[in-house]
Amino acid sequence: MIRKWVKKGLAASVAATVALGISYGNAVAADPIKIGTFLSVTGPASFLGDPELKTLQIYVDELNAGGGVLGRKLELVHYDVQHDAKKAQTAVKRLIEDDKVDVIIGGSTSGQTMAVIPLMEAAEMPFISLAGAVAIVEPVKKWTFKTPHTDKMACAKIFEDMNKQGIKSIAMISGTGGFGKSMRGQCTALAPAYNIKIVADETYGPKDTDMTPQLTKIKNTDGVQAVLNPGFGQGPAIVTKNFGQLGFKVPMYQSHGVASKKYIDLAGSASEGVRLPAAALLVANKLPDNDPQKAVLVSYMSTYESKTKDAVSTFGGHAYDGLQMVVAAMQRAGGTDKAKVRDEIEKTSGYIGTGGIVHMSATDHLGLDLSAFKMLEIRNGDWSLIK
Amino acid sequence: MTAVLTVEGLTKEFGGVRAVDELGFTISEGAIFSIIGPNGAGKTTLFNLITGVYTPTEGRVFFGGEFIGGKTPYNLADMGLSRTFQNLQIFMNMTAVENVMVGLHRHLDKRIDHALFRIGGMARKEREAREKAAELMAFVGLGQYVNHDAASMSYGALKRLEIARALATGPRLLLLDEPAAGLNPSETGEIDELIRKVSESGVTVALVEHDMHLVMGISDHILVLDYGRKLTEGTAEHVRHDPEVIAAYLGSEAAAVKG
Amino acid sequence: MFSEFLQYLLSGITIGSTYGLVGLGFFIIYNASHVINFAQGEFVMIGGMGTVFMMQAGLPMPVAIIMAILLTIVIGMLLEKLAIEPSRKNASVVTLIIITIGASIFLRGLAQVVWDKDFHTMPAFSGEETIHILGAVIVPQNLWVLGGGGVIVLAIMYFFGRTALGKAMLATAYNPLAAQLVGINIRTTLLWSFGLSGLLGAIAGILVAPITFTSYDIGIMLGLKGFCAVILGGFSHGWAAIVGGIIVGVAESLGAGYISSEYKDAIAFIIILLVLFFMPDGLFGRRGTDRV
Amino acid sequence: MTLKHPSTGGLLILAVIIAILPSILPNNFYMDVAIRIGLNAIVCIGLNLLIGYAGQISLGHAGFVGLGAYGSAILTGEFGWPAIPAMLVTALFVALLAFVLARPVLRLKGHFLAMATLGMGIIISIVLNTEARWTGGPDGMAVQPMMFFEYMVFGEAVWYWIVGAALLIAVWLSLNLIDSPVGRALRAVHGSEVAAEVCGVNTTQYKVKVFVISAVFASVSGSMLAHYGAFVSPEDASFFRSIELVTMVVLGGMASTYGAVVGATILTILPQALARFEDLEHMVFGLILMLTMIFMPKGLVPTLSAKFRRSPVKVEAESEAQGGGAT
Repeated sequence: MIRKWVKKGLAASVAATVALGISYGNAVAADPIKIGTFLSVTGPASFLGDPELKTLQIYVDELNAGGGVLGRKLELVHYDVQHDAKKAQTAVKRLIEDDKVDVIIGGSTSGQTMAVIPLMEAAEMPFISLAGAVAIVEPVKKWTFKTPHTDKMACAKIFEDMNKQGIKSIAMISGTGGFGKSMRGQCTALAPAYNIKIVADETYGPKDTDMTPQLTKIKNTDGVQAVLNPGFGQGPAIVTKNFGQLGFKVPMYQSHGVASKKYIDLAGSASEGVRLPAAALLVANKLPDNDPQKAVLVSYMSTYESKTKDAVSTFGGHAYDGLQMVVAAMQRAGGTDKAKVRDEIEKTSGYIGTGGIVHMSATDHLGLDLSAFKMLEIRNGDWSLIK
Repeated sequence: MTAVLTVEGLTKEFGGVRAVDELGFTISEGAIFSIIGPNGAGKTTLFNLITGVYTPTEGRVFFGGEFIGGKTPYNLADMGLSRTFQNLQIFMNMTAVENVMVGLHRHLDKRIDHALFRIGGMARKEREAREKAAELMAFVGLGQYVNHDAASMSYGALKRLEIARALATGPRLLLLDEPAAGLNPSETGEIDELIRKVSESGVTVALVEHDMHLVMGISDHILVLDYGRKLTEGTAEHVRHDPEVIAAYLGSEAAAVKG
Repeated sequence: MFSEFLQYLLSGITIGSTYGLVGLGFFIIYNASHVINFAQGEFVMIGGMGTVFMMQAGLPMPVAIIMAILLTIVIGMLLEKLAIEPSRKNASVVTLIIITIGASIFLRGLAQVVWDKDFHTMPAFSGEETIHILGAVIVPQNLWVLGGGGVIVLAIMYFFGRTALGKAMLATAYNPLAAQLVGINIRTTLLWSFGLSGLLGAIAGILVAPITFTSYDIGIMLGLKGFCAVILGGFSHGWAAIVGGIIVGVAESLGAGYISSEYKDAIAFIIILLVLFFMPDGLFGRRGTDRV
Repeated sequence: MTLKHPSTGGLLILAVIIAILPSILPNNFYMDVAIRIGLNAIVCIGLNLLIGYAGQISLGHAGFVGLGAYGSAILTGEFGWPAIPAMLVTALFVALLAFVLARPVLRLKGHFLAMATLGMGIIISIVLNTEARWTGGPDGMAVQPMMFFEYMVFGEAVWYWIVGAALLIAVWLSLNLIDSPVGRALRAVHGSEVAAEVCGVNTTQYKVKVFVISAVFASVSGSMLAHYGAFVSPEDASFFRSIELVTMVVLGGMASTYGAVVGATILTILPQALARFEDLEHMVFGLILMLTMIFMPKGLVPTLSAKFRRSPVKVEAESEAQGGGAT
């Protein structure tokens, strides 16, 4: 039923487009391959969308400079969707219906991604999401893939490390933004499996400027052996600062949501000793030379940093991985036929990216395991690898 | 003659100042009753107290024999008490005829479902209301302005529009707050005629007015206020010769000249 | 536990004085023009972001601070000159509210383009060494905020009570026509009130930037909370805005500590609704009378 | 009903535009934008009754849109209700809530009213963000498609007609209301509250009524939005959305039903037109808000229609023909 409607709509719109000639972009001799993207370039999640878009732009240019893909140029079509799921829906319709893109990479936040998945599935559009939530790929949706590690994996990685340290009871303080809220849920669900008890569970709003009250409450809770702060943006930096001011004696764990240099800048000296799981990208130069990822990471990092003058973050890396996997899939498929490209993305195996080594399958549209995450600690204002 | 309105010991204080001070009087059915007094004598405050816009500090007001303390202006409108304002309170966001139709409000179909779906004979009722309002406009001499925007009308026309609107509520007692203020002599003459016409139609009229010529000519009964107190009351003849009234007026005029 | 309570209280007072300072900006413009300036939060943002970017450009901190304050004053005056003055004559309250909301969105958009979308921090004025008080802790910057707030309130009280311009502002608000008749230049007075409000906003933004960070959109929440502060305190006294802000801040902090941190932001607005419903002139307001 | 409705002409033109638009729009993306215009316009028509006609500002109406959207989402999703009853019950709940809030809120004036409605909207949005058990929290939640007996209402082509019809009904209801004793009472509240009272209008009661009506318009639009997008998120109820809605009303024209439609149209298309200059979107949006209010505080439609008015005689003839409808 759904498909029938969509097909009818598609047929009608194609006919109308031909008749009226209002389609976007002119038909040139060798049509470019159109890569659609919708990201949170402005608004509260812009620290995700901004590096993601820059990365896509840099590498699309680079691929074009090298002759394009399958002899065709790449064209990046982008819409900013801020922090709004409705805008994401409209942008995706525009990409599919109006721009007629061949593949879509995007969705900086989980909310946006979840809102557009039905559209992608109905339009049979290969889609690589750049958002974290595990719900995007569990259960598997035929046309939807993602590159970032899930929040569930982050919880697992953190709990693993806590187990090693003998930490049994922890306090959580989570942002109420989508990321923090989702990860809080995952960690709460996963904690018993690692024999960890959450004895205090506080939250803070995305625009809060003082988390001292919540942390005071945590500090006065008995038996807290560590504090975990799922969240992204400036919130975790303020939590870290307040945490330092209150003179906690226990370790603090952050999530992969703060995996950018900005966090250390904002939190300042209070961030010393903070632990977090993150992709190896942040410590690219500190990896042993025999690490299979090292070459890719160093290359991406130096390209990104020299072109943008910004510090590299793992978020841009997710976009890089998405683009590379799509391009590889198109090359294997020998064209841009959507079904074939989708099949080839699903067959991605052994792809070495910034997030880890990817092995996709029909039952796993992420293809990363816990080994993709490294446990980092902040020492002397920089990331360092914990063995 | 029956009393339409009776006021007993009415007092209103604003931050310790008595704007109206233990005032008592009666307005008889069918009369043209004028209230005069120097500026600040408490005339408009008195109107606001009678119509429920202000709550009295002390005292009681009876309308048609019924105690009306605590009643809202719209309750009083339903009971047949209507008024105009010293500073025009015209609905500038409407046409002239619509202003008058608001005056008809309490006689109209107020059901919201009838309004939304235009059922229950709403279209017919509306047409009738419009005709009734247009008649009232003709009555006050604004027949040619029916579909004009209120905002585009002259001050003199708006004064009469307000009277038409007040009449539309179907009042027993109509309070006019300075109906001739700001009008030229010929317009004042027209207002004079209009007030007489209203009175003849069976509506009791009470007015606050500064134009002594108008007041003296038209009034059956005059109440003189000074500093919120009753100075005197009676016929025009009586008031004209009251030494206290003369003193108060001369005093205030002398003060005005000096100031 | 007392130290816990004290900590909530201290946190609340600090963050609350920020709200109060923003509220004071609302208070000044309102008292001069009866306009609620929804762009007040953006003044706070411009103060903080301005300082950060001028420091990045290499200016020493004191110079950067002064430049940022001047910039905010100018922007405040431009807002008055270009947007408020042309429409003040016959604009309704709704119109003026929407103009200032438009200005706030515009300034935010401008900051995002001219500066950037990142969060920035600023060095604390006198170090980060924590101070312990009966088991609770604060940082020196908190004292700067409190002290700054106190000094500003005194200055504002002096300004409105003792200076010609201050009295002119009050007179203009009370009765513009009469003010004009006694020779007060209303246009200039309004211009200065926006400038003064910009000054206050900028100072607030600079004082809190080391604690709360700053970014192009930090003004939204601060602006709303500042509005809460001034509504709570009422528009009659300058100090009431600060007290209102502290009440909002402490209520939030205690609410987050003892009730639910998730509903912390809602607490401020629930208080405001209750105050508006039951004492619409604010806690310390004088009741006005409608004239008919 | 047989009588000529004062604004049949405008309604007919709108119907014709709605009827021919799909054959002009090249694809479903444009249809999507058209549907969103319709949904926004429905909220704006209700909001315009409150702001434009009754003169009472609300900076929290997105809250009611959000409640409508989430109400439908939860009743159909969690409780398996059919969509139509869910929509109606949600609207009833929103009406009740609005009714309870209206009395204390609308006693306030000016800035205080702005603050109270703003606070109300923000509290609603915080609740939607926080009660993740029911609302999915900040990431939002998927919504069941609307089922009409056996038939699944899905896709732009169907929704276009549903929203188009709903818009026509909303315009019709609004025009009817304005041109009735109730509508005049509302306008009288705006014109002069004290004069309205003296004319026998219970102003508080009418303010409450219009607040409830506008909340119901918002709720119904929200319900449709939820089913159409198959997704709800708290942004639908955010403070910024409320501002956007008010902007649509004032840009199109206060106290003009068609103005609300025009305002919704412009401000829904604008972000799409500016899509390639995302950084400028906020600046342009803010600038439009300021410039409109400074140079034509009455909004586009009333300002332009005043421009087109010629001699007073002509006006009379015209307004006679239109029955002197909306001003």
